[in-house]
Amino acid sequence: MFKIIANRLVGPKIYEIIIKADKLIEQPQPGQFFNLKVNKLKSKDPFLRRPFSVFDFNPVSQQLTFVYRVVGRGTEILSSFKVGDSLDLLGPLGKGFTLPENKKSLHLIGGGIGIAPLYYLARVLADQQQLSIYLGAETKTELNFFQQKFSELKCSIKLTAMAEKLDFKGTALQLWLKNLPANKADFIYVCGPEKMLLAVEKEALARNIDGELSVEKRMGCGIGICLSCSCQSVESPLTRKRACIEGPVFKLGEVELDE
Amino acid sequence: MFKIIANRLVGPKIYEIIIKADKLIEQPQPGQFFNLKVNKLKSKDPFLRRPFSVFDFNPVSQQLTFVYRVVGRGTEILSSFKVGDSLDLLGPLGKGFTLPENKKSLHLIGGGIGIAPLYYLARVLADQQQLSIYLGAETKTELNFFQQKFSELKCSIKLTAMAEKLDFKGTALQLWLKNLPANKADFIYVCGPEKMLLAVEKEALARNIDGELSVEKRMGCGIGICLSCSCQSVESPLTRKRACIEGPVFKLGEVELDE
Amino acid sequence: MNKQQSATDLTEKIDLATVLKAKNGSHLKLKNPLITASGTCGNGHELAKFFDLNQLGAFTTKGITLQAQPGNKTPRIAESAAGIINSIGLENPGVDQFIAKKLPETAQYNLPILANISGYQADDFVNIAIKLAEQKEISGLEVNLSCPNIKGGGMIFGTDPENVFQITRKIKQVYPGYIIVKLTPNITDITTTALAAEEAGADAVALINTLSAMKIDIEKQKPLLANTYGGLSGPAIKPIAVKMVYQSYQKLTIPIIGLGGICSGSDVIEFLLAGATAVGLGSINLREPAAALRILAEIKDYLKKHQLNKLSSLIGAAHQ
Amino acid sequence: MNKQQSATDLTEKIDLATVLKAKNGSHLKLKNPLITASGTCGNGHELAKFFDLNQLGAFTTKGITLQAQPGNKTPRIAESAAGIINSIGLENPGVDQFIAKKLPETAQYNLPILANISGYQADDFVNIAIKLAEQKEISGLEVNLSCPNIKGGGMIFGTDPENVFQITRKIKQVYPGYIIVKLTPNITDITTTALAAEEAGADAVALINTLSAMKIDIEKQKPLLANTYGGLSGPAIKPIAVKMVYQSYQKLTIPIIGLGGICSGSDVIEFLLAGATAVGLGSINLREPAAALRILAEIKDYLKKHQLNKLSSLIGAAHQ
Ligand SMILES: Cc1cc2nc3c(=O)[nH]c(=O)nc-3n(C[C@H](O)[C@H](O)[C@H](O)COP(=O)(O)OP(=O)(O)OC[C@H]3O[C@@H](n4cnc5c(N)ncnc54)[C@H](O)[C@@H]3O)c2cc1C
Ligand SMILES: Cc1cc2nc3c(=O)[nH]c(=O)nc-3n(C[C@H](O)[C@H](O)[C@H](O)COP(=O)(O)OP(=O)(O)OC[C@H]3O[C@@H](n4cnc5c(N)ncnc54)[C@H](O)[C@@H]3O)c2cc1C
Ligand SMILES: Cc1cc2nc3c(=O)[nH]c(=O)nc-3n(C[C@H](O)[C@H](O)[C@H](O)COP(=O)(O)O)c2cc1C
Ligand SMILES: Cc1cc2nc3c(=O)[nH]c(=O)nc-3n(C[C@H](O)[C@H](O)[C@H](O)COP(=O)(O)O)c2cc1C
Ligand code: FES
Ligand code: FES
Repeated sequence: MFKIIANRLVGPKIYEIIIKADKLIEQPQPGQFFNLKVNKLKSKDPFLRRPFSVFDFNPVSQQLTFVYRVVGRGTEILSSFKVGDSLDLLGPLGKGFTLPENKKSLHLIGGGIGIAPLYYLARVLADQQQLSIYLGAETKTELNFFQQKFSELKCSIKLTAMAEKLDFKGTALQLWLKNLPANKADFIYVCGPEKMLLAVEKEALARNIDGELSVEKRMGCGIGICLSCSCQSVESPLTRKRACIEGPVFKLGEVELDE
Repeated sequence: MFKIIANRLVGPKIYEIIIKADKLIEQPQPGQFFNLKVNKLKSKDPFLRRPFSVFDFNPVSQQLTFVYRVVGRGTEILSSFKVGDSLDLLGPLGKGFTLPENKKSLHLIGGGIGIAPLYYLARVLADQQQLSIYLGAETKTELNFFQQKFSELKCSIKLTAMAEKLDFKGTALQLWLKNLPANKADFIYVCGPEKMLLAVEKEALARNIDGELSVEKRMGCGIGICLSCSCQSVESPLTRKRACIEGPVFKLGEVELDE
Repeated sequence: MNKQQSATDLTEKIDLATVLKAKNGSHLKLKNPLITASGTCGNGHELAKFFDLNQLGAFTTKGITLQAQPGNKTPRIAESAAGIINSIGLENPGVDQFIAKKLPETAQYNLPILANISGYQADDFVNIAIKLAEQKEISGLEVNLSCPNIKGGGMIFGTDPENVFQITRKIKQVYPGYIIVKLTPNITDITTTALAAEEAGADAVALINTLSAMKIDIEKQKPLLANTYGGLSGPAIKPIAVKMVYQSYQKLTIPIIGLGGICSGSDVIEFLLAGATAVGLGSINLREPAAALRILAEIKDYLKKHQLNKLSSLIGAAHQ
Repeated sequence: MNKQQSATDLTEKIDLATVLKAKNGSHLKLKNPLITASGTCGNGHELAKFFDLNQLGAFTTKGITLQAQPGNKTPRIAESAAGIINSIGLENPGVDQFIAKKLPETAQYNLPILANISGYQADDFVNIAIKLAEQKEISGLEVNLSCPNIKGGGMIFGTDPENVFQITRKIKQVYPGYIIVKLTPNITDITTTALAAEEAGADAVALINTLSAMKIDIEKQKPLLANTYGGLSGPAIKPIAVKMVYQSYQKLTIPIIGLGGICSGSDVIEFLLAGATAVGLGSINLREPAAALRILAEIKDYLKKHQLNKLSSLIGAAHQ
């Protein structure tokens, strides 16, 4: 069983939840996710689990952290869970980010709550690699928590918001492109809303920059049995890739981003 | 809103829950009930409320007590509610017991969890009236809590169980009948399973003893709008009485006990 | 019990009115889209203890039959996941007693009253309609061609388009007022009966009644409801109801009253977007007697958030 | 009926075995009544990470079509109260690839495999059946005459008894093994199609597939599923499924596989009492991959509590 040891507001409708496993869990890779049961007792409503990417993991203390935004019924219930409550979760699930052997300059580009999985990735990479982090959101307050966390790591970080000027005013993509001439990328990692993924992918491919992105598909099971999360491969419409098994991390240009 | 200030096990699967109202609630009559919402947040399952008779009420502290047995999903959820949680309840609902003007000898006959509403009735009557209490259950442990509570009142109390000999071994009806020659009844109050109500009613009417009983009908609303709890009046099949409005307390011989 | 205060919204300039208007010109104007669903709102005064009934768009009575009916034996209600299964079986005092005793009670509210009528044969409907035609307090009939709980009647009418057409037409001939035909979802294609009602001159249809269902008591090893079968209602059936409204909207020219599992303002919006002109609140009243007030507030919040000042602009909008 | 004990229960002396046996003598023997429902259990190996698949009674494949199908666009899944709405749309690699790649994977488990087949026209079913007839690893076909998610096919077959009869018979002519016909609940009277399947020689029927349903995204003001409509499954539909099984049990002589919203041992018992000989576990696998194990334990607890040593004695017991 998993016990909740923290569940606190860290931004506008954004919560950090920390869970402690009482038996050893498999070490998640950055980009992998867990599927959380968001109801108590035997209530059958809501019925499905909710997927959340690993925000952080400590193998010694067996502490697992997620950062989530309250957007609907499931996340609202999750936010009401109290310290000491136990949580039913499945994972780690899916395929995470590829960790580079000897890339020189890695760029992490995150938008909105899509920033969450990039923190664990950055933490795992920060010592060996040269990281530049580009984060965007609607408002500055959405970024405060992330800024604080990333700034503890060895990496360069630039922020942007739609509503106010930080290092920049605009999208994470625009921020990244603006800095690209000075700061060349060997490999990028992208996470955020599908629209953003699409736009970043386009610009990156046009510049021959290789990288990976993490998609958010509505999931039924998270374990590959229902085909809800099926993505069409760019090669052929009949080659399908399940976001929960072959993803959620895909290579740039690997699957159609159609939403 | 109503805050839970106690919710503790007092017998085999039997719980006492105490609720404090933060604004004045109408003083319930003995035999009236409340309809409790047994889920949290916006879960739509279980959907219906659950009816429970008032076990006790303190108008000064505005504390309301129910005693319930865990029998299914709703009561299981209720038993998991913690001190400090708030509870959504409607009431007081229904028609309670008639309080006698100047009856000499009142007998209260309760079976199983049906004993619950009789305690509040006994507490209200104990000072003015001469009360004899006959309580039965499957086992002695089911009666312990009730015995302790009733014994604080000014009344005579006799217990019986099916599984072991207390003052008697058998049903509450048998216990009552055995004592009847010595202890004449002017008016009886009965609560328990429908089968017991039926049996007691028959014996009482045969002896021309007047009284009231409280029925447990499956309820949809508890407020008279759905007709789930409709009882057939003994007078005529077309005269219907809603257990939640015209009951749950009825005169002996007033409605068909058909379950 | 404390009666919640009704919030008057004169200042807000949001127009919640909705008009159930048919091709033929007949119409029923409601100050908002919330109608109590038949059989889930008693006679009015029970709910009026919890909120000001005049806040509703309209009130629908419990099903009325020609003769008094005792209804089914109890248990008449069971619970399922996010739903309830009922087999009340049309307990009611018959149309004459309804007119004499119940109607005056309900008529004291300043609300359009819709009389929900049921029958065991076509003539029953006609005879009830004749009697109700004389009652000025009634704004229209809701013809229940869908109750799954009475034997030999209800359900059979509602699943055959020809029958729906015939009964609707017969009622139309004797009843000059507004006629809503309430249809059963226990059918392969509900648009067939909806179209039949429209062709026969119905002014509106109400979709949906309950789905035929049952529960077995695994301890007693027999059906839990005394009547064996019952009708499933509540949130469980909402996706089925929304689909039937959406699908019927594409074929009908008369307005649709949508119902089935509505519990919130969002649910109401969903039905309106699917094509309903008004909605019925059923099972939710059993759980939360003052739900209508909360739902009204939630509808207003939605309209404000989306900067809409007329609720009617939502009707059918999901079809674009 | 059946005296053999399931391997895992030798000590407990509780016999969970069930035999899907038709009048005509054909039968399928299962060590327990739990069958994975088509489309909710992948290829086997995904669930096998969570429990020993050999604990199941049988395994049903995802729907197979003649040609490969990409399925519908995403979003393909939405949630409703105690239910889910899916419009996967039969994504599958086609029967040839199924035989070449998928079947060997599933066949490594020691389980009867039921191949769920779908088509866009009668000949599709026949052609698939011919190919599958050669596969020894397959214990039977489940003919899906009920998928509401493909246009021009599925649903139409399943709602017309004559069509059900014709397709079943054609398949029967080319497929010598066990044939289960899976029927749609989107119909006025499911016993008409169930009887048609029986008359055409089906060895069993499976009741029910999903109910046609939809959800509207009230923020985007359009249907949430890319495919507009989907099929409702999960606990929400259980009372409808139980009723259809109960009702069909009174008319059929062939066995019924019951499914729809099963989440617990109690749910399984309810379907057995209603008349199912075996049951399918669908949506619950999405929520709880190892549910089958818990459910098996719950069934045993029930049998112990009721001092029954044969599960089969429960079948249809609610009808007495
Ligand atoms: C692999 C993966 C990783 C994710 N990681 C995070 C994370 O770290 N932090 C975070 O805040 N969110 C994350 N999300 C999104 C998160 O799963 C949804 O916000 C959440 O499921 C919404 O649930 P709800 O009940 O509050 O919303 P509702 O809208 O009520 O949910 C209804 C249904 O839709 C699904 N759904 C709704 N929105 C989304 C969405 N954006 N993506 C996928 N499914 C959705 C729900 O799972 C549920 O099945 C991730 C999604 C995926 C697929
Ligand atoms: C007026 C009244 C007063 C009651 N007072 C008490 C009390 O003081 N203490 C106590 O322990 N119980 C009391 N009951 C019974 C109590 O309401 C049920 O035990 C409880 O509703 C069971 O809920 P569940 O979800 O645990 O059971 P489930 O079986 O899961 O419930 C399913 C449905 O059946 C209904 N139901 C099940 N059993 C009963 C029953 N015996 N009576 C009525 N409805 C039932 C539930 O309300 C629910 O709608 C009273 C019932 C009534 C009608
Ligand atoms: C207890 C109960 C009684 C009902 N009685 C009637 C009735 O008399 N006439 C009728 O047309 N519908 C009746 N219905 C059906 C409702 O009016 C409504 O169509 C159905 O419940 C679906 O809406 P809901 O899910 O919001 O409850 C009844 C429903 C319930 C739950
Ligand atoms: C995601 C999903 C995919 C499904 N795919 C199929 C399918 O390919 N063929 C089929 O006959 N039924 C399919 N079904 C229907 C199920 O097999 C089952 O009949 C239905 O979901 C009801 O059972 P449940 O409520 O336990 O899920 C699917 C159901 C779901 C939820
Ligand atoms: S979510 Fe079910 S297969 Fe990916
Ligand atoms: S419970 Fe609804 S009328 Fe009594």
